[in-house]
Amino acid sequence: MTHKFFTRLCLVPLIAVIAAFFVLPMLRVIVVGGSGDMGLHAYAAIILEPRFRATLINTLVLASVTTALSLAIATIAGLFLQRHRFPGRALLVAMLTFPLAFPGVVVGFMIILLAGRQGLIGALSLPLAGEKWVFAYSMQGLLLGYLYFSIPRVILTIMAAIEKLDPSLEEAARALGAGPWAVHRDVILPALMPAFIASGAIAFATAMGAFGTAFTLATNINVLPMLIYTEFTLSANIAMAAALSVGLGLVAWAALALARAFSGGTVAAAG
Amino acid sequence: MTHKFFTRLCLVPLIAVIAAFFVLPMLRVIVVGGSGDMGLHAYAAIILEPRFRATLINTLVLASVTTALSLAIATIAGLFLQRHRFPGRALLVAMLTFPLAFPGVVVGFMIILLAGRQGLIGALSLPLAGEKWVFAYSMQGLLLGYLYFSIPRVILTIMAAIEKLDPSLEEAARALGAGPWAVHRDVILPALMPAFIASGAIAFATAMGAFGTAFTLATNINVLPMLIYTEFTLSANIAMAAALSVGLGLVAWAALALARAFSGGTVAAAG
Amino acid sequence: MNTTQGVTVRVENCAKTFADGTRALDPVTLDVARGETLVFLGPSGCGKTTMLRIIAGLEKPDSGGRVLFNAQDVTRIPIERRNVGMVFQSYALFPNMNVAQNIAYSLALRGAGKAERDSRVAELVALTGIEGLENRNIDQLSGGQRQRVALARAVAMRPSVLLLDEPLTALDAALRERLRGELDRLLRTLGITTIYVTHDQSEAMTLGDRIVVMRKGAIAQVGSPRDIYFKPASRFVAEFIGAANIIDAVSDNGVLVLPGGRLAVDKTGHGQVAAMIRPESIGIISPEAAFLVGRVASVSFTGDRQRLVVDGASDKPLIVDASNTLAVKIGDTVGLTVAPSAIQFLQGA
Amino acid sequence: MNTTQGVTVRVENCAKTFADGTRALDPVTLDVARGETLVFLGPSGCGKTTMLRIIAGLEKPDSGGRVLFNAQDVTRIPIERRNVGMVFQSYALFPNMNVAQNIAYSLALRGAGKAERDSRVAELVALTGIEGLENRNIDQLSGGQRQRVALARAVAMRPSVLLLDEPLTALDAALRERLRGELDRLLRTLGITTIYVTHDQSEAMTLGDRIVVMRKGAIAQVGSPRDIYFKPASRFVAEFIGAANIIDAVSDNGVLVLPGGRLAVDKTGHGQVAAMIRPESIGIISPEAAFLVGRVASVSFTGDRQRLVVDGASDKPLIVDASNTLAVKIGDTVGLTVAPSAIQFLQGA
Repeated sequence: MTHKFFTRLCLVPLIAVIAAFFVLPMLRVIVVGGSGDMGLHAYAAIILEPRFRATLINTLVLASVTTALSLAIATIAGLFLQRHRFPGRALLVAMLTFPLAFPGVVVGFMIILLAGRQGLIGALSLPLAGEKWVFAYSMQGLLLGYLYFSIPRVILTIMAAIEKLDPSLEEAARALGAGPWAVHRDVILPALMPAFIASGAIAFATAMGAFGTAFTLATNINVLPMLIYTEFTLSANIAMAAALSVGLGLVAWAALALARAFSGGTVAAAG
Repeated sequence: MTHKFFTRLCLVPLIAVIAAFFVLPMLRVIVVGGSGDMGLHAYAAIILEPRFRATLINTLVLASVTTALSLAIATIAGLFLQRHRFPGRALLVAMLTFPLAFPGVVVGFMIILLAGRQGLIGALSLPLAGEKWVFAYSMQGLLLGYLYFSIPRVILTIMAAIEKLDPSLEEAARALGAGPWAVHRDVILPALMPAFIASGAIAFATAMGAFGTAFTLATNINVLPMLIYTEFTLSANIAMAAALSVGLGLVAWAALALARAFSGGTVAAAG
Repeated sequence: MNTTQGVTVRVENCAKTFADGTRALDPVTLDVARGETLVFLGPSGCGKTTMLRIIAGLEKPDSGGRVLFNAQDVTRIPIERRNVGMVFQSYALFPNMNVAQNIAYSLALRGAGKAERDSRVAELVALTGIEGLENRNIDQLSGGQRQRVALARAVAMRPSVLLLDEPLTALDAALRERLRGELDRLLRTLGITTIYVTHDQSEAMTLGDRIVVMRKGAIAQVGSPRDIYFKPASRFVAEFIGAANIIDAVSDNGVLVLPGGRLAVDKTGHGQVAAMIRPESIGIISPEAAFLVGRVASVSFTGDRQRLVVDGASDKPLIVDASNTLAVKIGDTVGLTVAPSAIQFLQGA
Repeated sequence: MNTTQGVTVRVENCAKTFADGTRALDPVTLDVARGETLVFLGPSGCGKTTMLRIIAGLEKPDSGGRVLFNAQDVTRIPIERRNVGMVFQSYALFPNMNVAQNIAYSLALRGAGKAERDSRVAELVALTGIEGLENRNIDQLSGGQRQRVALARAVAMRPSVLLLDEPLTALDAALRERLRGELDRLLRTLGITTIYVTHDQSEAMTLGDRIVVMRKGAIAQVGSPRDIYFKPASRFVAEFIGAANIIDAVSDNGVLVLPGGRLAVDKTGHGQVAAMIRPESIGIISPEAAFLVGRVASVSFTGDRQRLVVDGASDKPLIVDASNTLAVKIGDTVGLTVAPSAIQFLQGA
């Protein structure tokens, strides 16, 4: 019995089962999406129906802003952390990874404990600024929550990319006459571009699909995963929920495919 | 102005703000966890209170089983996919990544559409087996949902690890007289151990914290993220919710730290 | 430990075409004697590794091809039952086993007991000079130590044939040179039939009883190191093995007519020829006493010798390896002398 | 394009201790002449790269150390304003720029216009022989092409000093040898003061006007390639540069007394000495005619010569490089002859 034949024999039926396991639920969702009262118009409604469109735009904007801010903050922090050895550095890096351990719903609570009506920020701002800052349930609160779990993901990827940078690239640029700004503009940031795209796309996809945080905070704002939940559970509009799921899935999948193309295969982190 | 001084000047205050941003919410949760009616006993209650302990055990078992099954299935499928080039292979691999694009709440709906009262499986089993199989809201349904988003994560990591294996390792073992079983037992599986630990730990941490799927499916079963949500929102037992969050966070963080130690830094995927 | 279990190897009409239609190897027939060290030498992509993999059993030859060990057809026997020892360029040591476990792996697979394994490991670490490393992990070893472990592991089960695929390429130059000598002694001690693949001609010269020079999937020449060096069959072999001056000139009854004079050769008749002269075969003498003169275009001192480039003597600049004590500088006019026996005429391209 | 803008370089009392207390370099003082090529040669960890980085401005010497270009103190001037051209072992080409953009980067930083940049790029691609590659991406280049682009980029802004850190180490042996010659011609054409770091003694011999042999953070010897090869200052230098037989014996009024006979030397008096003889300086003659005899222990044919190991002549086996045409085999008794001028006495360890 040759090696090839051996492996093939064991695995063909298994692969068939797995494929079915992955394909069936998805096909089912796609079919359900087109089989409600509206038929295939349910898919068009994602964009044509003002309420749905507003939610889609809301979600896209929130995910984009989260991604942009995460990238900016993570790049600056990553460059600093990777270049300086100082007491407490290891602790700081370990701390950055803590938020990854909490489910979105816990992150939501943290934001409530921080910026809610009984929150720390309100308690501090009242004596200092004369008013009680409460923004947990606003777009700002949601953004803060999203940043809380996005930044660590992005920072770890970017720090790894910075570590892999050939230090002689920077030295070569300096030898050629480049000052600090020119070195960053011409050499370091371009070299980090694949890491930016990969980690940015992951942050974007994660933010698009974040349910737990939205569920605890988004009482006034609508984001896609919340809308899907409401349509399915409260409105019992299963077809519309399915159509919205397919739309969300497509956007997130495209972002992840982009990330994968730039990072070489193991990227896998939606919410 | 030297390079070092330049970077230091820009970044020190920024780093301080970021550190505060990461530390404050966590400290707040830890403090809140110990400041309810029970005081610090809230932390002990996670294990001493039967209801909480049962949930903790439930969650740990579910996460462990998900991890073990994901690893087993992903290893077999990964070995097969990485070794064989066949028509439709690229499509199959792309399909495996689809589930990553869906938030947990959508995965929950998929399970309901598949194994719920109106589900595909029930519709198929009624004529075939004489009874309607409905298990969406049971432990099996939850496990199926967890597998649905765990397997792709694990498979991608393991496929990448298999791709990086030096093919001459296998050839060397064969030259020394090792048949198919011995090659796998002595060479291939041991060489994949770091990938197993890394991706298994991620799957475990993700399953521990999965909220969306649990929220849609776990009406009869209690898992930790659901319990935290219920304590916070419905029972308004904020201290207990915080204590439970800290407990969950510690377990998940330990798992992720393990994964990071075995994969070199960029691991970051809780739910 | 003079293990004389070597076999004869015969490769019969073995060609290899890959699934995508690439022809890696034209049909090759070749015999390797018991205990001989045969080296496949050639640039990358010449088919030498494919040849080795066919002998190992890692590739099947196209239909019609056969591999015989001691006249027995092993073509359809998979590598795990061919009893071949193999050393890879990457060494392919098992990182999950320590040095002793790596070396004893083939014995463990054959069900050898602990005592037998231990005594064989002790024998092999002594033979390869890695005593004291038995319990080390692979990642604690230097490149040279890994190479030795790979070799010890490959010969542990007393293979019929030892196959080495560029075993020194991953090492740096100084270590490579040292290990080359050690490997030579070890192969002669073991007496196993050995097939060695390399792209490095010094390695091939030092280790090979015979060398098979390959090019584009075909054999360019088979012969002893001296045959290959002094009597290359073609321009390709002449240029691939060491440095060579190849002079295109007219040979006229025992004299090569050149721009800078003439050279006596062992060749009668008249006609256009390609004559090869090795740089160290050219002597530098006073121009007054010489039949062939040229002008020194460059002098490069490398310690053990000086490499000169001499213009004007031949149709193209001549490379001359001169003694490191010769006083010569750029612009000097020098006389050149070559023994007729050191001039080799090349056939074909 | 004979740019004679080279400067003199003076390293004055430069030592380097790293933050963790490791002493990388003992205090070194050294002068480099205008247009000279100085090679720092030594094993890894000898401090040669630290030396280069101090001259470049990438490391600061310990206090008290100074670096002077044309007698002007540049110790506190950062690398970006020292106007040094630098070539790295990894080449450090910018992957986000094409070949022409890489070469022109220093000119762009200095605000040169497009026409000026284009003409300088055209000049440099011609000089380094990479015409036609201007619009290629870096990942489309071979190792040798990358090396040339790195060199073109480093000299684009006509640097005062050209610093090369193992620029050929990343290439394979054959290419390294070819590029060594090209690099030599190029450096002579440019006429820039050049400081070159390598661990490869052939590279150092070919390229260096002078060689600084380093060991453990200190200078072991400074001299021309011939000085270093023929008159090594120590056992370390003798063994690091090429192959060397070092004989510990008693010298008695012009005669070295050895187990296999005696050797005439240029040394009067009586005493224990360490005498160095290069393998190619030993002649093989008939034992009857010789004052020193030995037995051939091994013969290794490498094409251009045969390396013999001869036992019984000296306190340890002698390495002898003989002509490739000499008929000799293992076990032969041979006579050895060495010119007294080829025997060098070593001081110290």
